[in-house]
Amino acid sequence: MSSESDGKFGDYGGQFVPEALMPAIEELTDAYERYVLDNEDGFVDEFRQRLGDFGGRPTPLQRADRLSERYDRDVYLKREDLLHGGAHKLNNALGQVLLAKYMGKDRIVAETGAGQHGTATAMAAAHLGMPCEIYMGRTDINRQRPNVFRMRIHDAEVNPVDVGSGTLKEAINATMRDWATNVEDTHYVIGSVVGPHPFPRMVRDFQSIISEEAREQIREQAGRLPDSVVACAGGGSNTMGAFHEFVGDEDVGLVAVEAGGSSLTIDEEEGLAPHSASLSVGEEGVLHGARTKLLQNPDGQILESHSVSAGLDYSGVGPELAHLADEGRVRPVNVDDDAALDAFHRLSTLEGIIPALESSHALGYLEENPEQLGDLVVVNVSGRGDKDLDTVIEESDRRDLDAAPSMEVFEGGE
Amino acid sequence: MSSESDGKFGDYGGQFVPEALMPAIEELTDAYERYVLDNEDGFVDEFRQRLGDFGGRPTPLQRADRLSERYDRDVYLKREDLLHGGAHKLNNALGQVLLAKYMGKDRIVAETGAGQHGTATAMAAAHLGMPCEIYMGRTDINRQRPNVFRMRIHDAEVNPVDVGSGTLKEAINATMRDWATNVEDTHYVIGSVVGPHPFPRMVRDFQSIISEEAREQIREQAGRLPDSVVACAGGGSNTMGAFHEFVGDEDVGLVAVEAGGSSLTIDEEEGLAPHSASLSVGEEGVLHGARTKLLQNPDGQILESHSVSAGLDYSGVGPELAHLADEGRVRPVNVDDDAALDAFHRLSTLEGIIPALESSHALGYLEENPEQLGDLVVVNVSGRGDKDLDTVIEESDRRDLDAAPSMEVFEGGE
Amino acid sequence: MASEPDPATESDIEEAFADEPALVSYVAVGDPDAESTKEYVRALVRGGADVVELGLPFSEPIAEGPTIQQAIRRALDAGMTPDRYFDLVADLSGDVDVPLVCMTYYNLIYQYGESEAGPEPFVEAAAEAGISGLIVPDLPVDESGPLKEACEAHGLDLVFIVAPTTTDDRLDRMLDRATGFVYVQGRLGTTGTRTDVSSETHVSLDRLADTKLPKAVGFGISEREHAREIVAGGADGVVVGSAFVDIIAEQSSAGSQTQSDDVAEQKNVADRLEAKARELKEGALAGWNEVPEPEGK
Amino acid sequence: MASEPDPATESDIEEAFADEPALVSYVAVGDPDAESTKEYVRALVRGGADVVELGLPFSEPIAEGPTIQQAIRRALDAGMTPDRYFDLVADLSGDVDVPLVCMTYYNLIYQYGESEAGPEPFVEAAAEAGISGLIVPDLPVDESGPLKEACEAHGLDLVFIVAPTTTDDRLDRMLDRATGFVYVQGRLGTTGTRTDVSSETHVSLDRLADTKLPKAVGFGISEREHAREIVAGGADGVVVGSAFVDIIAEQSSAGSQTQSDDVAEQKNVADRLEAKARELKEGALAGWNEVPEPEGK
Ligand SMILES: Cc1ncc(COP(=O)(O)O)c(C=O)c1O
Ligand SMILES: Cc1ncc(COP(=O)(O)O)c(C=O)c1O
Repeated sequence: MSSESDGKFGDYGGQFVPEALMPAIEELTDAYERYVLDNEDGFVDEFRQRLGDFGGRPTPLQRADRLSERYDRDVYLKREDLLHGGAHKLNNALGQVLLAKYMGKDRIVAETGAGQHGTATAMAAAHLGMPCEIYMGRTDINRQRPNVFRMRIHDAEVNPVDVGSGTLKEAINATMRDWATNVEDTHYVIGSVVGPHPFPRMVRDFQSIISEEAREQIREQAGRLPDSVVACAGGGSNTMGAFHEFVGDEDVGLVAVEAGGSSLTIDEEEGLAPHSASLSVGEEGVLHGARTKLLQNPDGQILESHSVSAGLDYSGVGPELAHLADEGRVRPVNVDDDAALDAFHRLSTLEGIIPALESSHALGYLEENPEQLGDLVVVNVSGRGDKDLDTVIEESDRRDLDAAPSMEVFEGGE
Repeated sequence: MSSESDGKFGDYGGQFVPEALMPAIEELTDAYERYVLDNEDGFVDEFRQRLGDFGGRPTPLQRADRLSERYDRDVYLKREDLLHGGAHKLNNALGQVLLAKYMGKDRIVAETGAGQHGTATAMAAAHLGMPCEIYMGRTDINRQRPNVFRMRIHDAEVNPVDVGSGTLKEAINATMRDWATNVEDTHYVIGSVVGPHPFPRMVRDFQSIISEEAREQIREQAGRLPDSVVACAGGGSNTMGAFHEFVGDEDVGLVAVEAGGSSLTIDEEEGLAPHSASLSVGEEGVLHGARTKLLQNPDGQILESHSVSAGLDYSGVGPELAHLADEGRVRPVNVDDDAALDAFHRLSTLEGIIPALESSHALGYLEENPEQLGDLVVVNVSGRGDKDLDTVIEESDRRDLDAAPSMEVFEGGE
Repeated sequence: MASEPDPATESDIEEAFADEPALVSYVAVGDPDAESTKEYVRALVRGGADVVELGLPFSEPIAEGPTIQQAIRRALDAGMTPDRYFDLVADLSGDVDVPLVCMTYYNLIYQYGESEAGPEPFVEAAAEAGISGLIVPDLPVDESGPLKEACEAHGLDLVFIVAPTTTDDRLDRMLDRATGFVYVQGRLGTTGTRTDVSSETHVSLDRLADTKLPKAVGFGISEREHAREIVAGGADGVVVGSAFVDIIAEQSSAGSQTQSDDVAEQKNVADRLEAKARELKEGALAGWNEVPEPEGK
Repeated sequence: MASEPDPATESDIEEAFADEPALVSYVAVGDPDAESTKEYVRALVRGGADVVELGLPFSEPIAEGPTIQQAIRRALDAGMTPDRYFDLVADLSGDVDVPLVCMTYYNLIYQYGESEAGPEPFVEAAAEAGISGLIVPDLPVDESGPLKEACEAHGLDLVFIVAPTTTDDRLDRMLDRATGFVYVQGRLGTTGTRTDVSSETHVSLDRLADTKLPKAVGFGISEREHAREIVAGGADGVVVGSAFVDIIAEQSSAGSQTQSDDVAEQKNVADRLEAKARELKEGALAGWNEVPEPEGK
């Protein structure tokens, strides 16, 4: 493992941002060290308490009886879908908005892709009385309407980003620009373990409550540590959250499941990758403030990624994950759109839990390679899939998936 | 208090069902007594454990800082919105589906209005591997699409009920008929503290985990019992769940907030009540298996109720609540559609919690009459409002509510 | 068959079963309007109905299948109320000389008249109008105490429904209180026409072999052949509702243009009802002839 | 004003500021196509540009406002790549005799050439093509070590941007490494034209009063008056980008029909660019004349 004090993870990480932001980033680094690492003014205590009372932590670690039977091994689900807002995203959003408050900031901006981080930030901001603006690509706005409604209901401004493909990448660019303009009173609540130092480390620390709980829960429930922990990886915040406390447990396999999309190939002509498997097939580069693994063409232009799951649809990945993958500590794998959709239906019908399409990728890997995971497996269900119902119904229909129930109950309707 | 052993609460309750169902009801009564009351075969232990691991219990009791400030008293929220599925409904659905399993039944039917009970039942049935059919009025199907999708995603059949107003009342009738046809292998999972004995008592017992937790939590957090507990009342299951363990604490006020709809008057010509305040203004009668307070005309024909909140839109109320109201132990009040919508927006923007429209009625009462509630108030947030977003946006717009954020972000969209 | 009745206490309903198998026919009163109902009841009686069940429509008919649910909805939409019902019954009871049985749900009985008075005012009004007995599908025997008392006070029979699921224990309790006839629910489920006779029917009839009261089987009977088979199996009669209501429903859904059309249509429906009643009555008689004469008869 | 340069080490960029206030002009290379860019650069130089910043388009230009974002998008869509960029620069550097500065984002620098080789291959290619310096808006001084080394090896200046938020501490670190000129970010935010000169500009210039390197102010300058005010306030030059890109954008959005139209349009745009450059240069000179002659000048 590399030393972390310089904001690097091996060669990855760093602070590649406009100078205008650097003082804010230094201020944030200082605040991170004082409040988050040293619990100054009881920050961590307040954070933990709000995560409990407001967020609903601890989330359960549930033995999935029917999956366990299906795969003939013990499968446990870490139920981040039960967190307030419906995804692990609140762990981070609440931490950062609270930190912004401790820092005396009086405005929050954030980017969002699937809308989960935007919703979590809007919730946290409403909870703590912070004005909040969310940048969101136009395409994402149109495919994630319920989350847009939720942000607005929490009285967050939603700023549509009309350039490029109108997805997460553009939203991050736009938020960076806002931050660069309003840096003095504004904190940028980044949504994953990406961006310049201290974000990757700070977001990981806020999210590592997942593995802190899960490690204790599995020891209590199964009497030992798991053989593997499986989590989906977009930017990698639920991944690092689920892995962090296990990194030192060398016998615990850590499996990061990326979105295989429709194929792992790349269309260089169009600048498109029909997947978002940056950890598996990306190349080192600098994006959004950090050196990490990216989907890019040989010139270094960033490719549009693609996944049926909006929350995984990102061309980069957190630098720490890139480092852990290079070191062999984390195993990057991927699951394609079809398998993720199947897994969505499987968990819904077998366990009575509708997983987020993001989380369905982790579950899809379990279906495809159970024997790679040992006898005792923890899968992180990073969020609930209510937000994905329309997409899943449409995509399942288009693909004629066997696992998908018919929706004809509406057909007789008005 | 009346003795409960005969299935009556004072004059209320009883078993007014077709003879064909009576043996099933006797069998259920027996099973209720053995499994639920006497914990035979460890039923209660398994139930509690699944409520924890699968359901996410305990739910937090959260001090609402900004509401407390607004009302100048200590306001605590019981966060049933964080329960798996997004409402208190799972407490009951899981209990009943599990009981059906202990009884050797192999099919589940249920009615649903807002879709919350149907969803909870579909989830519990999927979780426990029970085939499941849900009856739902056509009107409700059309106004609660996301919940219909969720039921289907859990592979429950959704049977549209096309008669009458196509709402909860008709769905209950249809489910009763199904049960009467398939009574031997089927259990009817009724969704509230209504219906023939033992349902009102059994559902209350499953739901009373709410007050069991809340009572302990408030003592721990505030050091004493609350001055009042406030809950919305449709059928009354979250109400009785939130009240039950406090009934013996005579200094704790119990306030049941009904849907005042658009007005408390009644249109006898049309057979319509533009509200569903059966506890406040209903008359004793027999509906769906029990004697209780009802909205009816002088002949005894049941009136269509109305509320902006589908989950409160029911012409009856649980017999135990009717009895407790007559005894003066529970205070029935009501809050109209506008005030509920306002409260929905208020909690969303002030506390970062989107409440169900049902729960918004309880919060609306807090706004209108805080001084009636003493210094320490517990409000039961029975569910989350994600399911209500479309309705709320539409209704807020129609009424030009000040509290409602504008949704124009979509207007520039494709 | 019903065993020898005790003439001192035998009700007119029991009497209707005395000589031959009875056809008990049901219509929803007020479907599609009060005048038509009277016409139809007369037609049923002409066709051979021995007892007429007059359904007093309730907004939540949980024991009915779609056919009768819709009939009830039509009747309510056309304005039927308990008071109008009693007026109509009073008219009819002068007209036809078969016993009239009121079939309705408990809430209407419970609400009638002074509040807090319980079921008595309803029973009194029913008796005055000429009703001979009551069937209340959502009132199981255990809840029937107050109604039973009122019925006794006013000389009305209280008919109970025996379901295929009814336990022996419950059967005993019911037979303790039942008068008039025993309504044998031929199958699980709700009312509505079916295409066969359920095997459950035969089981139920066997269980009731020793019962003194006449036994009529209902739920799903719509054809001559059903009636024959059921009576041959030991029933004292058949209860038929949906088969008649179906005929009435066809008319209402056709929708007439003029008043003279209306009258013609009413006549047409009445004729078909009469023919249907005759068919079923004949079926019952045919079944009756197949039964070996029991001892004591 | 820039203090007396040391002739032995002074770069051609520094020289461009030596005699009078410099106009540093920016265009996105390849917007709308390579040929036009050359034409436009020549026009800017004719108009008085002393230094030309040639933007190498990167897909994620996080420091740019909407105007330059769109220019970059157009250039990428038209097929601009680093290799084509260097070809174009090589052509131009024979043509115009002002220093050419490459402005781009770090990932393109990092990826160029052999993998694992770091920024060196890019710097080498840039130097060969005739680039005099680099501006990399997403490379703060603390991450600039490897690039600085490569620049030194190949005789390129590395220009740093001083923001209104830059702390004294950071300023010291930057000035330690900076060569060519100091790019003073006139206001917070991204590039783009504005209607006034920010008060932050004056604060920044005051902080840099003792700096040896020339100071050019950018971000938001689009008019003669801005340039005048800024130079009068102590700057050695102005950096103007969006005001030029706006002119180019109008052409591309107009959309021409024929090739001769194209040529005419290109000429028209070139003329307007030249005029705009002249206006700004004149503004700068006017400001220069207002400045009291400092000691040592
Ligand atoms: C439920 C859920 N899981 C996973 C992700 C992917 O993000 P990360 O990889 O940072 O956990 C998202 C992003 O929106 C999400 O909503
Ligand atoms: C969130 C929520 N609260 C309350 C209710 C009303 O039901 P009850 O009064 O039985 O709690 C419903 C019914 O759907 C509901 O969904």
